[in-house]
Amino acid sequence: MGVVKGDQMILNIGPQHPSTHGVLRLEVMTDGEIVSEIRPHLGYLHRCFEKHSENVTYEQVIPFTDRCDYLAAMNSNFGYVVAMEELMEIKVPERVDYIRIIMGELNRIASHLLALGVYGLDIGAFTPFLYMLRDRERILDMFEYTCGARLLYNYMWVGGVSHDLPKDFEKICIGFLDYFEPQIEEYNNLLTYNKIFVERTADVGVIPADVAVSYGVTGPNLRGSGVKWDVRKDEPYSIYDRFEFDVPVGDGHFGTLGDCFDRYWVRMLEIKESVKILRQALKDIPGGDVHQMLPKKIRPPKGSVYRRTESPRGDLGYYIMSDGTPTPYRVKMRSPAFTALSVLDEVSRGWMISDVIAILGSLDIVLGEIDR
Amino acid sequence: MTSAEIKAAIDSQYPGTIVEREDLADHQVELKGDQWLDMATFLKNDPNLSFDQLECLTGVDTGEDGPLETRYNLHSMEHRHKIEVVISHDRENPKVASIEQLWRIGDWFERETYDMYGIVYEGHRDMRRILCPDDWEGWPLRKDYEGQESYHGIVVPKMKEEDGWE
Amino acid sequence: MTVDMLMDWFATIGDFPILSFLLAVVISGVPLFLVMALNAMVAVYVERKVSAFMMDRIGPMGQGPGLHAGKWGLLQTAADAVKLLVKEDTIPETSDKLLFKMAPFIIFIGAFLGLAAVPFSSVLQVADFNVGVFYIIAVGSIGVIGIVMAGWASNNKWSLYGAMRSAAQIISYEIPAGLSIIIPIMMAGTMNLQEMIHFQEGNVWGILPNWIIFNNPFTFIAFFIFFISAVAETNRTPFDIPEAESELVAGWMTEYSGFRWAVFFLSEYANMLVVSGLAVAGFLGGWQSPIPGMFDTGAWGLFWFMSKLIFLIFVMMWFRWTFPRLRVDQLMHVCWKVFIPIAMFNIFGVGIWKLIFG
Amino acid sequence: MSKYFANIYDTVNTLWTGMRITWRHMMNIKRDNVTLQYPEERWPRPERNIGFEHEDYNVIRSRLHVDIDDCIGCLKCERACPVDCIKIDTIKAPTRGEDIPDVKHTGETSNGTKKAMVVSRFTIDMSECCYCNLCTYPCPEECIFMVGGPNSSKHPIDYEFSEFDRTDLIYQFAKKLSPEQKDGLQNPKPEAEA
Repeated sequence: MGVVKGDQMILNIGPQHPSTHGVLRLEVMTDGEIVSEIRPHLGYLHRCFEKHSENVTYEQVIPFTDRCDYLAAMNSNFGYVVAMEELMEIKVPERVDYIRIIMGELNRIASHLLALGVYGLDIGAFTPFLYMLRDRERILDMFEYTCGARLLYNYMWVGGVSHDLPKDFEKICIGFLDYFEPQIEEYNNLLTYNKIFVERTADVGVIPADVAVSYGVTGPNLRGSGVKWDVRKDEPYSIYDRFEFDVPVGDGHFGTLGDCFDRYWVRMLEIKESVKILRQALKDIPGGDVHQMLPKKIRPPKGSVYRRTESPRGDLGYYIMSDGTPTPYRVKMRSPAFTALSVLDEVSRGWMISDVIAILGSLDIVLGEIDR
Repeated sequence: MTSAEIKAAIDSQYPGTIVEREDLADHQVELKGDQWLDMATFLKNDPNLSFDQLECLTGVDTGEDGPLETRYNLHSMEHRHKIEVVISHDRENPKVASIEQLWRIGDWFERETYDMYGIVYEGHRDMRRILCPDDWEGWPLRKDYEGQESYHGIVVPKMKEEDGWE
Repeated sequence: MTVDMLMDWFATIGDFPILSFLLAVVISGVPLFLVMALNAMVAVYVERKVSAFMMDRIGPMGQGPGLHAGKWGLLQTAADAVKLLVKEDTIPETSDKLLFKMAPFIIFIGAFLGLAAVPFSSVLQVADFNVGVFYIIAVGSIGVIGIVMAGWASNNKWSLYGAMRSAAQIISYEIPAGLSIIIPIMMAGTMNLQEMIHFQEGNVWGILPNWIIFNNPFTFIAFFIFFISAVAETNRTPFDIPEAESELVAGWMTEYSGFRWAVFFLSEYANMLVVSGLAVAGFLGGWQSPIPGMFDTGAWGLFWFMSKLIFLIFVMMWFRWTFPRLRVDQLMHVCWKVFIPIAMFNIFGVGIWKLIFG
Repeated sequence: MSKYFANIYDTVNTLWTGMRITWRHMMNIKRDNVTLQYPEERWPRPERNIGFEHEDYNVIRSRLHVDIDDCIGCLKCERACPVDCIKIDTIKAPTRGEDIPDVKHTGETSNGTKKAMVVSRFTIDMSECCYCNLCTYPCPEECIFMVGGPNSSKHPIDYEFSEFDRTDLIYQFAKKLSPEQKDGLQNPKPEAEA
């Protein structure tokens, strides 16, 4: 008897599919349930961010950066303003740095909460998702209290922030953290340690460290592969070097190093580290004016800068080129989710369709950022 | 290593490939494009340099008549140093060797730059548009780009034409 | 029993056996259908509320007149039903239209036939077979034909995947379920559900009711194996891989809408009723009161049976809103490498137990 | 073999832990419930100073509003808008700082600035607005703001300005001028001065 070999079937996952986290089309070659190749088709959400940026002024780019990574808009703002300040050689007041870090870390928690919750949803657990969304909602309330918007903030400006913190923000934030920390244990008991969840994620979709580096995978995905690389620690920007925090890396907790569970687990640990940073920042925050360094008209000197920052999804880099006019000559956004998605084909080969969903979810992509 | 040392290392290995340019900063170096694949292999594999991470790949259009450029931001995880490599292309026939097989992320980065600037990366195994549709005309991020007037029968309005607006 | 009773009663009026048989079937079938519909409506409402409460939400609510869904959202399922009935019934252009239209009814028939043998009380049972257990297990497998038909006829890759997964899953899980339900048969020495429930009268060790689940450790394990296999057979989380919404959109139901989809829905909840009914009759003493000798006359039987049934259905919902979903190979792993060996061991154990103690 | 049973024990244990959590939440729904029944209950909206001198501005971004009597037609907000959803036309006023009643033009703003321009059109397309708030900062008279606004002319915060027709989201703030009125402003007749 010869080997039974079926024909390959092409399955289109997306553009309308519950688990593609946006509008992404995956052209999946399958043999039965086994996936042999994946061709991602991007661009359904392409909004010409880079072309648009060349036609507006430097301040007006900031609302557009919000819309790239809409789940971590503060961090998108943060990356842009840090790059701009490096280009213009501005040193912002200390209070601004603290406020930015508080906002950035709060948004990191919010973004990770959504990523973890949606990951549970991809695996089939509905309830943890709603618990996490419930807590994320409280963070969004704090953002609304601070700057008036819940999702797309336009909060950080070159040289400052748009509003000062409200009067009792510190108290509200500490109250939230005290409430939030015990919740992490509940998430763990409900989802993380759940045997079915572990079975679905451990040993699945292993990204070895060298593959991850070669594919430019960054952030929690890279750290899940065991590479201790965090822009906040290794190329500190703003005042991240003043805070004590660990960089959690994957350790093959339930399976192989670099599997889906490690990527999930690193995010869970990072939430705890963010809480740590927040507590330190809220304790030491100095007073002062937040509008002090705002330039009237932004007209950076000729030149270019590439600056990367640590967004919840990884290294968010901005390549900004100035020709001395009030509009940018070139703005390039190197988005972490773009590079993370590119590894999908290599990682998913040989796994089943259900695992592709699990791997895609563990990469935590945001299509707004991939297509820009 | 500092940027000057990296430049010196490149110069000693491939003499005469560094193009002198006034407007580039310290961390940037312009290289001639004809040996780029060899040089990239050297940059990646030399134990003293070992640039194992391609941080970013940017296409730049230097103006209506100027050349196109590709800018590679390289970073070494091991030595924690970085360099930005600039390679100029002829505007009419922009092409350079692909580094897709060295840094795998180059695959999508080069496709994106091809999509936006029309720079052809020779040796790339899958040179297609990535963000724009396959049948899009023109290279959107070039400075002399003119938008299509219609796409598959859908007229692209230049101005807002709504009641009560104009 | 109802059919037999009706036929006996008709026989007193006159001698027309075929007509009286048909009449009896229709008369007892209509309430059965109503039970099914009512069950689906109540279960959908309860499921919405249970899921909402578990997720810190409050589910469907309404506070005033107008377009609200009634007090506490009680009219939500009615609104759902109306919506489903008036929805456009889409049939894909390239589908196999005959099979596509037939599939929901085959699934429905499977669930409906199973319900006929569920002993709601000592008298309320549509048909009292002497092979009741065997019958329910047998007609329970009809549904899978409908599922495969639906998946194939839809001409949709997701549907096909769903159908294939479902066929593999239901056929596999019938084995541990069947092996576990053998244990009550061994204990009671009969396949008749009424006799099986009568066997569970009285109490054991003085305090516990003499239900088969409490009879010995092997029956205790067997109940859980049966119940979990039953959850798998009804395609509910954590075994809902045939319709895994995050993977297969809606599995074999992807192309269905409106009334046909409502029939699927009805059958799913009726299936829950059937398998829970079998579990209650086989392991939890059927309509017997939990306190032996008290509250076991008249309508109490129906009450106890329904409470046990509702509890089991609630547990299924509880599972659904707590657990993630298994992968298809892990599902098979659990079935073939965990449940079947343990179920086999259980049969052996019960046999020994009966030899020694009983 | 022991691994096999350890696995089963692990599964049962972790699943039971999870079930206990959902059970607890179900039982404590009265305390834990986070749902707001929207039309009847509403979330409290934070109101506070945004750092201008006027202390009672609102931080909330809901709908743009223009106090057209205060607008001097400087076009700063139009230039600041990244999505070009503001459109302003102005006509040079015949006399600086004088009221023109028939086009509802007041000569002075509430801050006392004398107006040199008649705003003949001030249109905001709220269907395009991206709520970035950039237009409100450069305004010298603080007459464009997200509703809420200064205490003196406070507007209720408005989130629910949905419309059935998209063109209804284009808000006209200035009085529409007829061609004759426009003509009259552009070429003031000598007898009007007299």
